[in-house]
Amino acid sequence: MTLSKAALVQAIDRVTLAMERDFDELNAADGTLGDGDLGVTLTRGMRAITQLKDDLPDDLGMALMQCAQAFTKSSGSSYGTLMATGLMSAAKALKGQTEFEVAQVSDLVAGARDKMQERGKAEIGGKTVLDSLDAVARATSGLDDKEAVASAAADAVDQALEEFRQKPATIGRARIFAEKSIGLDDPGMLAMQRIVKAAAGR
Amino acid sequence: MTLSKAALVQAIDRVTLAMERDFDELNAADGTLGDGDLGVTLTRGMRAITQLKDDLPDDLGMALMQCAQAFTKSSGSSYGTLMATGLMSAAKALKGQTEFEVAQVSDLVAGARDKMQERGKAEIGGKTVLDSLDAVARATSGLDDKEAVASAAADAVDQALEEFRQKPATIGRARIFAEKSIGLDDPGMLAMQRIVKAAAGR
Amino acid sequence: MKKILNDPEKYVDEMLEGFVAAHPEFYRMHGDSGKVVARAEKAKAGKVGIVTGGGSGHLPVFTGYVGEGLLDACAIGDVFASPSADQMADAIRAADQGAGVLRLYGNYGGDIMNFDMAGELVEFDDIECTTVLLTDDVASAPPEDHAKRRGVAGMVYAFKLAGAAAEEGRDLEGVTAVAQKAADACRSIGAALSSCTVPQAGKPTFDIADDEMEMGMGIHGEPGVWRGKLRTADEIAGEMMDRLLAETPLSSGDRVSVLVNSLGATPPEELYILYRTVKQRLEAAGATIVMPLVGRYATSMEMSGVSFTLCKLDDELEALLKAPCNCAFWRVG
Amino acid sequence: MKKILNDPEKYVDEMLEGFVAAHPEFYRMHGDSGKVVARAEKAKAGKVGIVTGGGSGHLPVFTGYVGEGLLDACAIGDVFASPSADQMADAIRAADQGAGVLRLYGNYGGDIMNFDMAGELVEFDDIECTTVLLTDDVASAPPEDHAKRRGVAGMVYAFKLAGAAAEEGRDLEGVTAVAQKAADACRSIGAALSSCTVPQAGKPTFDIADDEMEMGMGIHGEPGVWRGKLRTADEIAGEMMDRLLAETPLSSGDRVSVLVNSLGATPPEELYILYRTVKQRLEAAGATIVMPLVGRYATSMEMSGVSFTLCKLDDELEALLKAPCNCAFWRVG
Ligand SMILES: Nc1ncnc2c1ncn2[C@@H]1O[C@H](COP(=O)(O)OP(=O)(O)O)[C@@H](O)[C@H]1O
Ligand SMILES: Nc1ncnc2c1ncn2[C@@H]1O[C@H](COP(=O)(O)OP(=O)(O)O)[C@@H](O)[C@H]1O
Ligand SMILES: [Mg+2]
Ligand SMILES: [Mg+2]
Ligand SMILES: [Mg+2]
Ligand SMILES: [Mg+2]
Repeated sequence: MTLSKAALVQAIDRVTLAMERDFDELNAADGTLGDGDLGVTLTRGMRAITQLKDDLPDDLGMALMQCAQAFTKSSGSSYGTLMATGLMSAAKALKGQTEFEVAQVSDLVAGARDKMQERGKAEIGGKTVLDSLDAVARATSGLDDKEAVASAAADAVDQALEEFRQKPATIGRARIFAEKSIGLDDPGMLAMQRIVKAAAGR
Repeated sequence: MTLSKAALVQAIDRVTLAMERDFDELNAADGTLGDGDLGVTLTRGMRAITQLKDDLPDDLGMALMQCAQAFTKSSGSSYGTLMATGLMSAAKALKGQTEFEVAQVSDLVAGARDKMQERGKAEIGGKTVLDSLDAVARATSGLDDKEAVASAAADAVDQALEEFRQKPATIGRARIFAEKSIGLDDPGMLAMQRIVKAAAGR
Repeated sequence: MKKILNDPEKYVDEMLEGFVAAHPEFYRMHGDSGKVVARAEKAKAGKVGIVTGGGSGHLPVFTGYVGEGLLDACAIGDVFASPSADQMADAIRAADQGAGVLRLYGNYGGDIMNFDMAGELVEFDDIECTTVLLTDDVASAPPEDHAKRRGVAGMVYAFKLAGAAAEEGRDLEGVTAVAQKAADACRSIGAALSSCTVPQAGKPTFDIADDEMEMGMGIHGEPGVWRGKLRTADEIAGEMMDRLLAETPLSSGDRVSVLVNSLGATPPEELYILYRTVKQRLEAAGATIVMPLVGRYATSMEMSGVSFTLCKLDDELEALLKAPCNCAFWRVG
Repeated sequence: MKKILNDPEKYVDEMLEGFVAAHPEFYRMHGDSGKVVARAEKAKAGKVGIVTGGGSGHLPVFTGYVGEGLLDACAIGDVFASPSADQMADAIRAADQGAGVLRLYGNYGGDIMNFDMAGELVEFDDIECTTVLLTDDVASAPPEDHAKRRGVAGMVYAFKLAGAAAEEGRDLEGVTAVAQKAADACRSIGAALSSCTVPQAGKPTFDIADDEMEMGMGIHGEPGVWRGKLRTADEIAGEMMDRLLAETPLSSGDRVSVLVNSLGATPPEELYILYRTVKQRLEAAGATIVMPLVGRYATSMEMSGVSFTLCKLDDELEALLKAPCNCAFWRVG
């Protein structure tokens, strides 16, 4: 089963809408222990990508590279930089391809997770967006069907949130309030839940 | 009928209490078209006088002069300066006396009014504290009985407020809002109503 | 009350104590009233003295502008209240170097009465005094009644220009003439978005809704010309410039300085957004902007809002504006 | 939202446009990203460059401190958001005079990731880069985790001290060592009384009751160590000094500079009231106060609150602190 640029553009539309919808919620989640800009970061980033979407090249690698750059230019917050890093990793993997195998999803997500880890120097298990991606990579491994991948990814981000809620933050602004963060969702994981579910059409 | 320092001290107590009571009201009245400090001016001034009151000399002129200086030191707002000027005028008139005739009240008030007019360069009829004093001076003229003077003065400040309410302000900060000031009491006249009535035990 | 203080009654005394302690190279207390601030080092003998005075709550106005090329001394009252005549007389004495003293201050009743009394007091010391009043707030009376207008941020220019003239060695008449020329050259207008709180009153001087603003408001919260919904920066700056340019017509070749001033809480970020329109309007009129000032020069504690002041310059005023000055808040040259 | 602006999306661009227009003698835009500010006149060839970067909304931090004896260039992001790696790389190129560039900024995740990326980008230009991070906020992690701490107003001292070392002609290693020494010498703590509003978020970052304060709050509204009823100025200053002195023990003969900084809306009047206690505590410890700074040096737009920074000095740092510097917001010498 393969997907092409059309599927990417549709996913962009769904994620953009979801970020507009969750703007206040993500700002508020980030504001509890951070600086309250996560909704701003994500709506700006997705708006910038939306502006490009009609002119994206068919080469999926080049298309994702342009998306990554749009994110970089629109926001320099931690999350924006990490998103750009992850997109760039996927872009490199898909360079020269106009289609990609659904079975590649797990590897693409795992690759993004690794590059983002290198950039941000956080540990897996530290209650960050990395853990959501890690859960998605593991849950989708070995799956080749579009709907199966979508469902597995959506469940994985939900479960990751559940699993980490009671753990303390170890990275980002919230690390300073490790105690207070127990019982609160990590805003970046929350955002990734919304992104993955919107991309998966869930 | 004569009065001495004891009467002055009692009047100080009553006026001080009245100013504490009317603190917010006078600030608010002044805040409508001015800077909102009239209650502050008057409580500060009366507190300063209260601190002196047990040590006031029997010479009424010297006693009033100390009261005037207390007002000057405690506040430099327009009203504080005018009050000090009026008190100084009365002080000069009573210098060397330990008692004063109730029949003198009208002249003392008129004298204060004139000195305050000289200092502030406002016209009688301009909707200021001068008009309240002018009304008191006229209403108490020829009266020799303590209660009669007190009643006439109290009525006069009430009537002055009524009479001037619909006129425009011509002086002080409120002059700039002559139109808006129509229908509003001049804060300085309002304050003088409270002062005179408290002094008169009304 | 979102203020950091101890006893409201001691607000000004404690403020002044910290003020002179923080900047001993610039300021010292003069006399024993605790309300008169003078230059740390007296100006040279024979220099005309310049004093000002008024209520506290406007830093850097008034005390902040005591310094070389600016003021010699200042009497400072309670928040928004005039200092007493005695204190003003003390300030005049501190400023006197034998060449007379200019009283340069804003058109407020309490200050006038007290500076007049102070002048009567120092007559005994044989100090010659002159007076120039600032009446720069265009929102506070129509042009034909300009003598009734309030003095606001224009005094920053008046202090600077008269201060430079005095430092240059001009005599009392000359310094007074410059001060009057400066006062005549300045027009200001303010707009407020929120009130400040007088510490002793304990609550905001006026209420204003979260989405409202008031155009033409005074520096103590005196009402302005309209109150309505908060507009955009470009609209606000446009209207303020309209009102100033109506009274200071500019044409090609004119030189003008402009002060874009925060009333306190409004951050410099917003002043710079406004300055774009200010500059564009002045340049569209053909004028050259000389030494624009953008910052907090005359405030109302934590009020949010802005004022603009235009100061039209000729050769003399331009040279005086560019002359050196130095205090803890402003340095030129 | 009590803010004067046009489109929240254009807040930073319009702010920077007004900023360079108001102070052309100090600042110019570099490159075409519209987010890099450099000195109007390049420093002399061979001088080590110093760049910083971070989110907007802290004026005079960051752009304001570009100037002689301070920074060479600065990349500035959206409000409270890091600039991009590209912009930071541009700033590094603007700062480079052939002697390498020090990246000197606060310990925030976004800034670190982007400055690291920027460093990778300028490797192609053969620009040697070093990094020093400010971690001065004692409220943001215990002493044993000091590397996790946020950078706040201490960067003002770091900019000044490293800037003076670079202006003196020291090499990259020397300037970096001074910057690290300055960062190690600084400890800060803040207390907030009200939130600011990020223009694009449109509402205050946090809610706090009218009679409440928060001790230890960060410069972006990050939570502090306790929230409670508003205390008196003496109590607030006392607790802040306790927390700072616990980490910077002072004894007789020590020299220290102190920054009493407004987070924005808090007026200088209140800073001076606080400074009394600061001075008394430092002098009680036997220390000599060198060049105290009282004012708005590192802000969060219209937030009300204050921060204190202690910077312990030795002969080298004292001389560098007193060396000349000049920008639109701060001048020494
Ligand atoms: N170094 C890091 N590594 C991985 N994830 C990180 C890192 N730093 C932040 N995050 C993620 O980003 C989220 C915060 O993003 P954002 O609000 O953009 O940060 P900031 O405003 O502090 O730059 C966190 O909840 C976390 O999931
Ligand atoms: N020049 C004047 N002559 C007479 N009365 C005056 C004058 N100026 C002010 N007043 C009176 O004082 C009142 C205002 O006093 P106050 O609040 O102390 O003024 P400010 O705060 O403006 O100094 C006015 O309501 C008016 O009655
Ligand atoms: Mg954030
Ligand atoms: Mg008043
Ligand atoms: Mg007043
Ligand atoms: Mg951020």
